[in-house]
Amino acid sequence: MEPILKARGLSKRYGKVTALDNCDFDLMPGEILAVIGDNGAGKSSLIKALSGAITPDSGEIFLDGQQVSFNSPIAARLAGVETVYQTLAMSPALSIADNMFMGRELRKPGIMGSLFRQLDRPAMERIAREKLSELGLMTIQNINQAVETLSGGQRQGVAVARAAAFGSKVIILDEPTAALGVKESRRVLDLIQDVRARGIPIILISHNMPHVFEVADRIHVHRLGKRLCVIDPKDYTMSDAVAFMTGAKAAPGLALA
Amino acid sequence: MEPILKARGLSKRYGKVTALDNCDFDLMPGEILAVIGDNGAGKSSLIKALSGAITPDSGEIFLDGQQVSFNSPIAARLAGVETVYQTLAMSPALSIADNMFMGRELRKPGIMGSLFRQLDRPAMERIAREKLSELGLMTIQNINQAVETLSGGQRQGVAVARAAAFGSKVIILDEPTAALGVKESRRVLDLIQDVRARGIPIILISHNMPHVFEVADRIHVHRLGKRLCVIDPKDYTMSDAVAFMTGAKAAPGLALA
Amino acid sequence: QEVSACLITKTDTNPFFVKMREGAEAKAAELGVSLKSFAGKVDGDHETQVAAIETCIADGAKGILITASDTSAIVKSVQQARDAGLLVIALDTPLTPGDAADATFATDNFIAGELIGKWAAGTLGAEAANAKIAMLDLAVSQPTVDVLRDQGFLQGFGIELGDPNKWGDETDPRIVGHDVTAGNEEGGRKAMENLLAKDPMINVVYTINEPSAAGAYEALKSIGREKDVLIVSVDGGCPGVTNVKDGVIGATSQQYPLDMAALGVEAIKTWADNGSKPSPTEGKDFFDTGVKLVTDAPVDGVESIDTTKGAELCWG
Amino acid sequence: MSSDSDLDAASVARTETVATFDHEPTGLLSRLQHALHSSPSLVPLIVLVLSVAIFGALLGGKFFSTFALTLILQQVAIVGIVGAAQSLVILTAGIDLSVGAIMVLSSVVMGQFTFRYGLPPVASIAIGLALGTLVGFINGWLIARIKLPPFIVTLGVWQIALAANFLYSGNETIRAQEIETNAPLLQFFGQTINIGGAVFTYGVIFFVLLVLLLAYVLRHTAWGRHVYAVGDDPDAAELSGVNTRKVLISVYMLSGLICAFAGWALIGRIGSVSPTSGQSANIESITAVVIGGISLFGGRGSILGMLFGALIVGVFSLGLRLLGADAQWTYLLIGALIIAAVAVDQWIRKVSV
Amino acid sequence: MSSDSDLDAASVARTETVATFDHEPTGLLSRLQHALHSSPSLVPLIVLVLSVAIFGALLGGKFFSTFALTLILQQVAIVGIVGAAQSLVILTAGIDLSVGAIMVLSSVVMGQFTFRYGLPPVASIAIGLALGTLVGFINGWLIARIKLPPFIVTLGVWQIALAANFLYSGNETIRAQEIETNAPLLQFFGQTINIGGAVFTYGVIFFVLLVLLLAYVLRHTAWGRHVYAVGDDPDAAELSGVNTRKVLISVYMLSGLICAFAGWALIGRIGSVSPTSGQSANIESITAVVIGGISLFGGRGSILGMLFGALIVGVFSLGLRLLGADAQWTYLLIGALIIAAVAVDQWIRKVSV
Ligand SMILES: Nc1ncnc2c1ncn2[C@@H]1O[C@H](COP(=O)(O)OP(=O)(O)OP(=O)(O)O)[C@@H](O)[C@H]1O
Ligand SMILES: Nc1ncnc2c1ncn2[C@@H]1O[C@H](COP(=O)(O)OP(=O)(O)OP(=O)(O)O)[C@@H](O)[C@H]1O
Ligand SMILES: [Mg+2]
Ligand SMILES: [Mg+2]
Repeated sequence: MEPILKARGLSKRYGKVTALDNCDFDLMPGEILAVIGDNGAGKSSLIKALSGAITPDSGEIFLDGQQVSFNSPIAARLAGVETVYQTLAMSPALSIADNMFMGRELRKPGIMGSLFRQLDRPAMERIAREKLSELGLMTIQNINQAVETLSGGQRQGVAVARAAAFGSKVIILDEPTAALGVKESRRVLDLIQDVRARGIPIILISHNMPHVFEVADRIHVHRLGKRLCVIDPKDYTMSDAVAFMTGAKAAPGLALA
Repeated sequence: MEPILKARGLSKRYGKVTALDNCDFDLMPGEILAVIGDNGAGKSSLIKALSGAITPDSGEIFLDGQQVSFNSPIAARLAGVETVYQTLAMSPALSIADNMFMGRELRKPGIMGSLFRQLDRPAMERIAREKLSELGLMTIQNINQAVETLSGGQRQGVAVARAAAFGSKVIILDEPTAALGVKESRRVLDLIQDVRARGIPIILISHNMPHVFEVADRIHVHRLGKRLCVIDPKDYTMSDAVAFMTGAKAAPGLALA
Repeated sequence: QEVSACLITKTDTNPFFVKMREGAEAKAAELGVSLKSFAGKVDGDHETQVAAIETCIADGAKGILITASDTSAIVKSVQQARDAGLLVIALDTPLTPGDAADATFATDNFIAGELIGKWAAGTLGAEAANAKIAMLDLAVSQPTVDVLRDQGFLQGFGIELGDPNKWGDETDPRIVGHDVTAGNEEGGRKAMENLLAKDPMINVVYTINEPSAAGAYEALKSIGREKDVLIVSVDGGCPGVTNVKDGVIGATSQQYPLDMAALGVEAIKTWADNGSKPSPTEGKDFFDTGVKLVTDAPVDGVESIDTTKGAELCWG
Repeated sequence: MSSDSDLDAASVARTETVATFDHEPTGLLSRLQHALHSSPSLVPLIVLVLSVAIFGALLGGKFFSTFALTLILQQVAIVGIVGAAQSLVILTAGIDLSVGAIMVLSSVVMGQFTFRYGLPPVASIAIGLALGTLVGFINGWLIARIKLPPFIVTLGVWQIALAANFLYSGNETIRAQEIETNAPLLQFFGQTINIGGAVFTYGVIFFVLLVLLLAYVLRHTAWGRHVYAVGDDPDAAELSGVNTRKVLISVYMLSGLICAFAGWALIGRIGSVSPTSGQSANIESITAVVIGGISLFGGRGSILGMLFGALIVGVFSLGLRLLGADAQWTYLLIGALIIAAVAVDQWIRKVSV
Repeated sequence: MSSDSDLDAASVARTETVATFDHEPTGLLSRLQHALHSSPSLVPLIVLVLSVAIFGALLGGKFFSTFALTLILQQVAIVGIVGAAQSLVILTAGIDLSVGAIMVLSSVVMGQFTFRYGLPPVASIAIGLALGTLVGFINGWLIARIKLPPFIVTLGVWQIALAANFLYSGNETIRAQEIETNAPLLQFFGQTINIGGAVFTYGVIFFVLLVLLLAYVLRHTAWGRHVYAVGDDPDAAELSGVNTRKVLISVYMLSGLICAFAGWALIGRIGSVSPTSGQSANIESITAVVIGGISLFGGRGSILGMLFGALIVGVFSLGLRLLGADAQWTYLLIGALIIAAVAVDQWIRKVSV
């Protein structure tokens, strides 16, 4: 089977720091691929390169077998790759609904929408509220609240809801549950599995090994800016995975790659 | 025994949102108190009020039995209360060492320090490196790197190291392991226990129940802006705690309070 | 060896100084003098003028023609230039003290104001005692020309002056008010509107220059009072003279910047050739290039020329 | 804070809160504070009404005359049009120091192309408008593509455009009488209509319509929301799918175009074409924007606030003048007013801190 | 990015990297880019050297004379002193539009107190310096305590101080001769010393020493680090224990004091005390700061860069004047220079993006 998203030889340097060092990557159709690695291993840099948020110094990216070069997150989104960044990427002063529909606003039907280009606020608010309810973010008191007034976890919930609502080819989640409560984390994991059931593959970056081992089909272990190995969670224990990623144990041959 | 840090009737409103609703709080000497609660329950608001970062609309705070009213984080720090905020509170363009010693810089000995007020950079850099090594943040390549060039987890490590190095009466940690890797989280938990061993009590906000149940002496369950109950982790299971904080199960009478 | 000279004006955005520069350039080309021009950024920008003087010294110029934005502020730098062996000639306004420069070719701005003041008083006749006067000045910083013209006008009109070194301290009830125009149309219109709101029956308008007069006229026109108000001004630029002809402005005092500049360049050339300095007009401590009142409605006792003559002599 | 125009007040009220544990604040002052807080452009409106009332009480009929009141509108129209351009730019967390220069350069081009080259006025006006848009495009391109700070880019372009204006025009004024006879279209915005005794120039009407149109666009179209998002946090906007570059370039182009319109309106106001006009348009437009409550850090505020801000300055200038304050005192008091207006605004915003 | 003065280059080199997986970048251009990146004030220095070389080549001895070169220093000294004040403020992410007004108001007070009230010059100077500090304190208080935006506060204070200056001075100039005979101390900074043929005024020496002192303070004291932290992220600085208010107020007070010194130096430079001086000091000081590579968003840049920035403007102004360029062409070129300088700076910073 051909990977739906594939990268070869990605490199990215920041001044003296090498964030990506000739890194390869493969995401198979319909799978949940977890990416794990030490802090600073270059996981966020990898998914930024895949989603067009940074331009790698060298290397190639293929979507559905076609070589692509996303020069902006918009390009990636138009191609169906939706990302929740670690920094969440929301406009603090704008409302939750505005943020969820940023860049793909709905217009009113009829002349108000086509000629006067008026936004369909009621529709956007309704959909936004639905999506948040799916994630169980009921503690949000007002859909027109500015995002800056939300708690850290509430913000993360909104970002995840946005990606899940709009991703069509690939969804990338960079530590989606880091700031979430137990219940909310649970919902996000359920949501991830729902999305997979819809046939959309997911890249999940997380430091939470139980979560990773619960949902991932395969685990990409990242170390010192490159892919160390890819393992099947059924073949290894959590401690093995941690040992590989910290270098305490030698990695298995590039199994499953 | 008298609580070392005590609060009575704290309230804080943001426009229409009530973040703290007549909330009480007690921290006993030498204990690790975990604060758990849903996203948006008001945990961050509570510790911000305790550490002087926000001024509550009403309510009283007592440190060592003395009523205090911290009007700034500096006042709290001078009184020995050290905090790692969820937002980390670091100056992105400044170096790691500069950030660790922000507000309590070391001066050169002798006339260069007293008259010319020159900073003792070598000493500050040495200490900063030591503290980071204690936490095992060896992936940091350069102590003079600007904080903005660190990965999310590295930043969090620096913030925790800072608090642990300087806290003398109370240390408050708001989700200190949220962005940390498995290994780094482990170190932070060890560090928390080291600090307690030094006799300094700790307030730990976390969504990670295994972590909470591993280190906490008592657990403060926060719900809808106030303390719902305080439980002993030995008496209840993780699922009980989650059930209390989400309201799925009625809370026990204010046991242990 | 080639003779080089500098011209330093207050600004290079005011048409008056632009024409002065053109006059100097024409004369310099004729005499084979190489001329460099400098200007301040705004009226009152002494630092740039000082820097310009220093540049001329560094450049090895033989002489400097300068219209000082403050007659006393830059005397020290002028002295520095003279010490370095340059001939310094003040144009348009004398320095304070007058002998700070080697020579001065100037209009007497006070007299320029006085002429239009007398003309306005003469035109009104007995009504002058009940006049309602709007004073449209240049800037709140009150540069020297601004004060001289304003005070000259009031004196000529027969109003008792307060401190002659500043405007705005007169108590005569005939003055409705002072406002500032920045010397352009926009400012002229706004200042006029403000004063009209204060007293819509204004019938005499003094303006610092012709562009502000044109702006004031627009304000009057918008309420249909342009015919019953006397506007007087100073400068004598060609658009200004045309405006006198068209009845926009009643009378204006015409100056001769081209003459000043040409005379200045000649003086520097002469001095470079044989070391002789120009001498001042009889009875004054400067060489007066003269000022003439331009109007098509002459008044007895005030000497004037008509707009045809004025158009011949106008400077731009 | 989610609201950015007083149109918001309505939509906020419309939505049901999902879960809530509210107590209404008590005390009249804090109630007022909350009301004001929910619609930011209400503040300058109240300041405006108050200042009109105060000057009216002090000055009586002199101030409350149709003449004086419509005069204020005429006096602020130019600054207000430029302020609309400035508002757009400041909402993106930028600043446009070149507004005045673009305005005067465009008006000079409109005049000179008509009189120097004999083009029909309508063509000259089109060229002037195109030039303003072009200069705006250059600003936008340097800011969005080369990623230079707006302050610097527009500082540089300001100096360049102003110098070009003087060099090109040769400091020559085109007289009102000449324009009136040969190209009255240039003075179009100076024409007046009489609505129930009050006299409005087309310039004033254009100004008010422009602000209303922009308020609609900013509030109710995707482009408008993107302007706010870019001003709020450009990285986040980019990552969440806004084409920040396109938004920025379009904002600066629109700003340039509006300034060129201001240049046209300027000819209507002063009658003539004069290259020395418009030198204080920068500071005055920024003052209007700021008194109107738009944040200089971008992303917050409403363009209607700018309208009120411009009017407040107009009311104070004329009111003080009528009270007999001399020019220097007026200057001083406007300085104090700026600080006071923002201090009040700050007090209101405190609610959310 | 951690570095903020070229003193950094050394300290960076000193520390061992803990763990590293580096490859040195190849290619001459990118090597250069890296070198420049590690010490930001190198860029304006290189631009300065290049522009001196170019004008030297074009003008020869006229430009390369001790007279011309020391002249540049004299011509930039005032703007440079004000620029030092401006740098401090801009490092805190503020802006001070009142610098020029404080400067001229202080110089007027020094002059008038001596001549109008007959105080000994040293007392008048002390009062002038105290006044500058006081105005700075008012700025700082409004910004730090009432939390008003610096742009607005200093815009308002600028107008107030300038109007007060005109009102108080009665537009009266105190002549150089009078000062020279009765209060030569006022002209102190105009005195010259001759060092190996080159003539320096005390004003120039003060300027250079001031910049060096501030560079030391910013780099090597806790207060200096706090200035950067406040400019970088005020909330973070506050939470991590910096008394942001105190830092801000002290920065604005120091800025006011330095501007008052600039006012004293101004008397030395033009000889007289004139209330109309200094009207372009705002824009010029900001230009120097920006060409010197200090970020307008605060927290980044070095005050030494401002020194070079001021000199670059000085070299261009004098060079273009000596080449006989029309003043408007000079403005046009300085406008282009501002944009070009920042574009180069941006290219260098790209390394870290
Ligand atoms: N903008 C930048 N400038 C300089 N260095 C950077 C930048 N962004 C990332 N880095 C460096 O690149 C390396 C990889 O960072 P990255 O954020 O990809 O790590 P990560 O694996 O996502 O870590 P974490 O789990 O902590 O989020 C780190 O050493 C970091 O310091
Ligand atoms: N500055 C603010 N302005 C308005 N509302 C705020 C502000 N800060 C917090 N809130 C609101 O107060 C409530 C409590 O927020 P807080 O950050 O204390 O929650 P939390 O328990 O820390 O949540 P999390 O676990 O997600 O961090 C939330 O509903 C949030 O929207
Ligand atoms: Mg990461
Ligand atoms: Mg929180």
